[in-house]
Amino acid sequence: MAEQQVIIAGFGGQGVMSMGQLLTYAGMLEDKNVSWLPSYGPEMRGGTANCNVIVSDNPVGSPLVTEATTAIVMNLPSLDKFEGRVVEDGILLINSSLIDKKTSRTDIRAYEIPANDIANELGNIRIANMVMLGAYIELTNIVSKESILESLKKVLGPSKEKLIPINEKALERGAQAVRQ
Amino acid sequence: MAEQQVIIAGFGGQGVMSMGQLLTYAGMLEDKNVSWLPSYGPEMRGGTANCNVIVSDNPVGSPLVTEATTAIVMNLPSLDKFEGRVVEDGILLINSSLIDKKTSRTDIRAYEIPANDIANELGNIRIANMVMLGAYIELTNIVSKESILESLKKVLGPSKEKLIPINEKALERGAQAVRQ
Amino acid sequence: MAKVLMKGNEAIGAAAIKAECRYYFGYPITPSSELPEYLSRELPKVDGVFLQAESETAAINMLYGAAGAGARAMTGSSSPGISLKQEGISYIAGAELPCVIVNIVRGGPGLGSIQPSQADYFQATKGGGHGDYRMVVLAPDSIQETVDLVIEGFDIADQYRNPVMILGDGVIGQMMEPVEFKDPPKRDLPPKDWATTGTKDSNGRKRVINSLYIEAEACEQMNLKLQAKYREIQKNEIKFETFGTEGAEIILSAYGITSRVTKNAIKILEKEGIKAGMVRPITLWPFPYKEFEKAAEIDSVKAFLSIEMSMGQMVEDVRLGVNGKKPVYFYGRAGGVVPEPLEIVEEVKKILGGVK
Amino acid sequence: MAKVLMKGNEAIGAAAIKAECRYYFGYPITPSSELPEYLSRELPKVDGVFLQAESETAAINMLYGAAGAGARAMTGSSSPGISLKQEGISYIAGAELPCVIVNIVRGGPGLGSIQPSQADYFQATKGGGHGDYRMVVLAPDSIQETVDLVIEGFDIADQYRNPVMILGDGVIGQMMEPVEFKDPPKRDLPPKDWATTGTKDSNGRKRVINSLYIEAEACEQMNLKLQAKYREIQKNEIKFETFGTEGAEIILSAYGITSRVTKNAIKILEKEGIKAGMVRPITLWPFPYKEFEKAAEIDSVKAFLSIEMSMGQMVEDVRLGVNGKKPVYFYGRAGGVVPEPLEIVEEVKKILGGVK
Amino acid sequence: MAKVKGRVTFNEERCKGCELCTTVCPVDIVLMDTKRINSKGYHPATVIEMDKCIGCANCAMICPDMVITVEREKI
Amino acid sequence: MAKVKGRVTFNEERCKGCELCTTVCPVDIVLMDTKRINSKGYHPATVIEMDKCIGCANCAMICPDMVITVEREKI
Amino acid sequence: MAIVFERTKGLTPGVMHYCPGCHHGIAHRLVGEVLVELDILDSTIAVAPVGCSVFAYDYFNCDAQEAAHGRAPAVATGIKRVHPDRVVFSYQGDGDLASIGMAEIVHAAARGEKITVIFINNAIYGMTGGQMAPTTLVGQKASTAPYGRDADHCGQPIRMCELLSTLEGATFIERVALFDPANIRKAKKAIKTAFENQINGGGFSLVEVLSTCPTNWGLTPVESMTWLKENMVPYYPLGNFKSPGEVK
Amino acid sequence: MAIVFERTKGLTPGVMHYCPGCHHGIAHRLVGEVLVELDILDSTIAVAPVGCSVFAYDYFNCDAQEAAHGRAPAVATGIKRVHPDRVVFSYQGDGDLASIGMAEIVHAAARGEKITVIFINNAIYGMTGGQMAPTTLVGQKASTAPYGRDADHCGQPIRMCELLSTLEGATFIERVALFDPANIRKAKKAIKTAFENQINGGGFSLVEVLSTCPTNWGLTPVESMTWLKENMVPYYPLGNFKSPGEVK
Ligand SMILES: Cc1ncc(C[n+]2csc(CCOP(=O)(O)OP(=O)(O)O)c2C)c(N)n1
Ligand SMILES: Cc1ncc(C[n+]2csc(CCOP(=O)(O)OP(=O)(O)O)c2C)c(N)n1
Ligand code: SF4
Ligand code: SF4
Ligand code: SF4
Ligand code: SF4
Ligand code: SF4
Ligand code: SF4
Ligand SMILES: [Mg+2]
Ligand SMILES: [Mg+2]
Repeated sequence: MAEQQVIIAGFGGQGVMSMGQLLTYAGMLEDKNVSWLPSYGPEMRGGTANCNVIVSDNPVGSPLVTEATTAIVMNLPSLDKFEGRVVEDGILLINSSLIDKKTSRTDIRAYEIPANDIANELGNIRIANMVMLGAYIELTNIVSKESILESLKKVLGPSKEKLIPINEKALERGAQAVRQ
Repeated sequence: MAEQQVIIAGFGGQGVMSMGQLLTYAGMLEDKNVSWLPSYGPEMRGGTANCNVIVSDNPVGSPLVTEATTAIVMNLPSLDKFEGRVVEDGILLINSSLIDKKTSRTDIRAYEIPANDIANELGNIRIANMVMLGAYIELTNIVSKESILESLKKVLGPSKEKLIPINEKALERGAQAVRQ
Repeated sequence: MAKVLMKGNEAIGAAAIKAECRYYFGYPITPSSELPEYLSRELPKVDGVFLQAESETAAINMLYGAAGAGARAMTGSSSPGISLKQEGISYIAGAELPCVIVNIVRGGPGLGSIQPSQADYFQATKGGGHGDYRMVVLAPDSIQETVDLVIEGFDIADQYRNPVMILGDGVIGQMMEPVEFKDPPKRDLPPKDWATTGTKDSNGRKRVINSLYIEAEACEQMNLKLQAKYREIQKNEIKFETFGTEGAEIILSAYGITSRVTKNAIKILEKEGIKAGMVRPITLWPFPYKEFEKAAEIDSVKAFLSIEMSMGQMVEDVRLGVNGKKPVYFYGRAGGVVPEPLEIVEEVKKILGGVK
Repeated sequence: MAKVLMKGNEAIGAAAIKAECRYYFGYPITPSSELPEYLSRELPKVDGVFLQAESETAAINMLYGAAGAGARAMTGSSSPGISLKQEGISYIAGAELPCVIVNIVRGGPGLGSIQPSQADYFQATKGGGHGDYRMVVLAPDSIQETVDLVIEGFDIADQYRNPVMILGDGVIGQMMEPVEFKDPPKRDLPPKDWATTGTKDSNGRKRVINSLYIEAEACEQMNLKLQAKYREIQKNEIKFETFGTEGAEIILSAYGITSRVTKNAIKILEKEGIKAGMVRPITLWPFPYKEFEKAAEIDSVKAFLSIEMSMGQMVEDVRLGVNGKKPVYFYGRAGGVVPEPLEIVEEVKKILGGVK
Repeated sequence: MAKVKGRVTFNEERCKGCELCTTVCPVDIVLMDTKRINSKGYHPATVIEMDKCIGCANCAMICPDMVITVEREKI
Repeated sequence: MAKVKGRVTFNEERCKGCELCTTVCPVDIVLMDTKRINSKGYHPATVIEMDKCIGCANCAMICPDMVITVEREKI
Repeated sequence: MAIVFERTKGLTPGVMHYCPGCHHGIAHRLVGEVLVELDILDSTIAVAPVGCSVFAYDYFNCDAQEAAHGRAPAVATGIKRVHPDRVVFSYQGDGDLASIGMAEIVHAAARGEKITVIFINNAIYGMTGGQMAPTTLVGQKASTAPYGRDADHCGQPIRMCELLSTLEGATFIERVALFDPANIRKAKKAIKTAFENQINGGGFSLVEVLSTCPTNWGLTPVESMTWLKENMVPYYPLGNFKSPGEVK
Repeated sequence: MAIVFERTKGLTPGVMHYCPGCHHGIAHRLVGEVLVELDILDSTIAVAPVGCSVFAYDYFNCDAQEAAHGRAPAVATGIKRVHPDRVVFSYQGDGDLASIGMAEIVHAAARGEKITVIFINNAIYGMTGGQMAPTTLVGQKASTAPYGRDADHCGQPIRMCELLSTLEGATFIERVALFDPANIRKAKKAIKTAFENQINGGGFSLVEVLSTCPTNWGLTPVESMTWLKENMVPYYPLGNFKSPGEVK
């Protein structure tokens, strides 16, 4: 009876919304119950953005995530805002390329992933989100890497199919980063 | 415990509204309870107009007159529309200059007054309404002629005070017409 | 001041002037047009401003501006025009601007008829605009009461920084009755130290009139503040008229002009040996729920009947007040038809026959 | 058709197209703008017309024209924009034009916040416009239900010649969930033999779309006809979801997204050994009063709690349904704040502590 | 100059006595019949010297109530 | 031609890195400091060869965020 | 003898409710005649305003919709978008079109909405009893301008043809008057062109008809004609402001 | 050295929320500077619109009211009528002023309302995410015109200065742009005149400021400047349309 309640947060341009959508889409492809809920409004303009994702074997109750099984934070304000929302024993994924602070929580499983650095290494700063997503599915197994890639194909469309390999690599590097 | 519930009706230009207002005003001057309610709306344009007046020793309940103690009708459509509204033993005043029909009611007191002819005789067709009003107060004594004239002074204003005598004459001729 | 004979619409205008209202923004519409017409004549004489707005929408927003600038100001219209003001009313309530809004209701929905109606009760009392807000809704049944309530209405508006609606109908707007212009009960009114008059007047402290709270939590705070104020108003400002409830077999409820028709009906019923009491709400919001609760507890009372010039609106509030203790019935006429006393008498007999 | 993942606002657009709606007139406003954006992309592909109106007022009147011309047509907005449509909605109801109006509610009053809210309940269900009219108000709690109700909503509109409102909120508009586009239950829809399409189509018989009845009596007849139709709708179209009422200590009522938060709360309560049942109105008008009446008669039930993202609106209808048989409580958040399950759990405990 | 002969007919019950038609007749033959009153209470317009009518239709053209029918023939 | 000497100061925390100021300097000395980032995450604008500045205030005039103060003296 | 003028089939047979001498009657007739002459009566949908001509839906012998006050251009837009092959026109007063309905008429024109608008400018609110309109002349008395319109207080009257002519989408704009047969004939021609423009797929067309309101002007119908000619025409110059053929 | 340019006291000290390079910031500053230079900061009441500049009530360092979308001219009218001795201005976007608020701006101008209007035309709805405005250019893409604005479908953009100049009550009307310092200086001069006109008891004044919206245009701030100059200016000619001194 797996259920993941995820908060994904970061700056406007870091792809947190699409990260959440890919996860949701993948869940749907695996016939799970899913929902995706964005923050919206003026804080999005140049400021921070976040979304709530639920992937569950049961019908989704409220799409709002108030107690996250996982939080993925891409920048410092997001860490500050959301670390408190993670449930005991929940997961906190920190983009350590941009956040040099540690979490103050000791009752959760926190991972620091230098997502921007890894993305830079792979040659495309815009896939830092995929690095984080790779780490996330590695830890939770809530959806498979294949489903994420399948979703990505749907989202990118045939014209951009050439971007799939680099995204796959990003997922793998993210998984690696938390695989010990 | 006198109470008069009056319907006054006629063509747009026959002064039925002001006739009702004068009566109401006079009632107020005599410290009675009064109300005046006009019909309003598109039927007034070139069509017919009517108003409801209540003059009473008691507080006025509904200002709508559905059962009239008196109806004053200045033209044929008004006779047709309102003769049925007069209570048993009530009064119906018919402007016989313009209405050559008789009332079909036998249980009421009907009077035919050639108001336009009398007004014409007096040299001002516009005071036919005062003729009718004179007849009305003569029959009911609900207010005095003096109060009507006093009201008229208020309505006309000082500049038109010279019109008082002819109006007074009209009231008297109306009274005469029903005094037998 | 001696009694004068005035048309309802004009009396509203005169009462506003008496209450020191100096600004009117409005758009003509039957059966309320004598109000702007009167004020276009009279306001200039007291150095006030009458401005015919290009629309009801513009008028309500002019009112917002003027009220926010600290003035006593008013607008008025009739049903379709009031519908057009709903966004503005919500803004006025949200920004807590004191002002008076007159609705001389006519038959609806749509273009409907221009005859008297009470079918805007829900709109006035539950909020025709968006969001949780309330207007104080005053529903007079005579020209004298209209005048009294308009004058007091401006004070109520200022005391609570809240819009006040005068809810009349075609009869109230059009009829003439004698009126006296009396001073309202004295109230301690707070200074308008929030009004935008230029920082000259506030030692450079900037004042802002606003209802935007971009953070949900801030917006909630604004709402909680409003609700606290509304509770205060409910505590202090409920007005009603009750009579003949003790020993009554049935309680009739009606407001505005319908209550006068109902009073005639009660007299007829009395003659026929049926004792009917009455609760007449004068403030439709805050609604006198307690008064109905009390009446519902009277043993002799078998039923309630709400009489309206609508298809059944206030009856819901009557039900909420009676709260299941006694059956609540409804009798209404629509589209501009005013009920006649005998119809009510018949209805009462039918009901009492039924519940007996 | 396979499931697709869609944002609520876009799903509404897709559902409208699926329902053969080909005309959309609207003005953008957060949080509903993805609806016009989607339809500006998609309607041209099916030879439909998307037209951005100059205002919400214009949009609702374009909708009137298009619906009166026989088309399936829609408009949408959010709270302040819906307030601006009130006159038009009253006209549409009065002229009996079938169409769908979407309100993705945000925090009010005034400019308020753009966050999700349910504070337009009164406006939607009791009539924000003037006169006695009703819209069918459908309040989905998921994107799938949104899509289903939009598609059925067009049929309901056509069946009764009545406007239908989809009442969502910021969450419904913005969230993504998987949806399937299914055919609605089959209905026998009357021909639109009243639509103005030129007398060419009607053997020269002139057709008129109108809500003006200058004589009060005629206007009343129109109202009686509407009321008869409304009774028919009340008989046929009430939708709700009930569960766990048997043996429940308390009945929670909530609609739309709040009902999902409430379901989470019910699960938590269950774990804590408190049995809470639920009545979720899906049609807010016609309201499922009977369902509340029934629940109120269950012995185990000690109280009702209405949970809303407002300061207390639907709770009045709950009270009317419960009709004094059990106490009815209210818990709400305002201005764009969505309640959390634990708040509801706490509130339930407080109430049960109190009534025990 | 070819002569024309006209004839006008008034649907008197429609006439509202506005007198507009009396101001536009080039031969000045349209006037109000102050002796008669139609059922709406108006003095109807009429033509007395019909033979002067040239069928120009000016009267009909200005009548807001479509009271007047005009006929014409060349003679 | 009387020479003028100018000096510009940037309130860097306000800068949003829009680069508008870099397009209007007559002596072309305003550029973005791609090495640094302010707390909002923007590369701030800066001037390197301040002595070339003529204090024309073009940069300040076009700056939407009131980042720039300009001083000038005749020399 | 041949009938050279008779009651148009473009209007229904009943007597209209307008006051004696009111120009609404003339304007209605011209529109009705044009609909018949262009043979479009059975493919036309009229939109009636709120104003004295509120019953226009009954008078024009074609399909019709009654619009909310001022919103006729929006309603007409809705109809025309659904039935682009039909002829759609609105008939509006000056309060309806130039006051409350200003946004709708400007935007219909700006969009180049393919509709025809007959705009009756009688410098007053007729229906509601003679209140000031945006077109009321300076100094003219109205029930809400009892001391005469004061330009300093509420500005000078709006000239709609001039205003709308600034919009590219407005392709035929003309101002006419009905104070004598020659002008009535010109008015009819303009109305005809306005409909032809729509039929030919041209953009927005509008004919402003300077009209009398004897009742609220407090003048006889005949006096009203003179007042219109002497007071309105100088402020509202007659003529064509835009024609389909014109180079932009 | 003397300070020749510094932060105006006409604005509050905080950082504004506008996107990088957005012209709202420049326009705000110019207004703030003018209020200070004319020494009217403490006697001025601003009216903020709904649009990206919705928080203008916080930014202008004077009293302010937030108006409903499009209704700023009506709100300003209400204020000015109560305080004729105060300076009242509205600051409005093109969606606010030229779409939903068309009736209010036209009528404020027609009444000759003694207010000043700063009109920010950025050819788009900024705040709500790039929907089409009545001022969006033909062919320009917007989120509700995904295939580019089609003139046949929704007409050509409205030129507000030209439209408002047909009204007698509008006494100062000018269109300016902010794409280079020279134009910014001209813009400031126009804004100053617009306020002076109000102070001198003139009628309605409006300055249309052609502005960029880099975020919704999908261009960098610098590219936006060029786009504005090359695309907007040709359609919206800069210059004065009406001046107080002009003979009518
Ligand atoms: C929303 C709304 N506001 C006001 C009215 C009242 N009203 C009806 S017609 C009218 C003015 C009519 O004037 P105009 O458009 O000039 O037409 P006319 O009667 O002069 O032909 C007004 C204000 C209304 N019906 N609806
Ligand atoms: C009645 C109403 N309708 C719609 C909206 C949503 N809305 C807010 S701002 C805006 C458009 C803003 O565009 P513009 O006026 O051009 O200002 P900009 O953001 O471009 O500066 C809209 C449609 C609203 N708040 N209220
Ligand atoms: S048709 Fe011509 S000539 Fe004959 S009566 Fe009429 S106006 Fe006179
Ligand atoms: S113009 Fe027509 S209505 Fe007027 S008087 Fe002549 S015939 Fe009669
Ligand atoms: S003041 Fe002039 S010269 Fe100096 S940096 Fe700025 S733009 Fe360049
Ligand atoms: S113009 Fe201002 S905000 Fe933009 S880069 Fe230059 S200093 Fe920074
Ligand atoms: S009131 Fe005026 S516009 Fe209306 S019908 Fe009478 S004359 Fe014509
Ligand atoms: S969205 Fe456009 S107009 Fe709004 S702040 Fe950003 S750049 Fe400026
Ligand atoms: Mg008019
Ligand atoms: Mg804009």
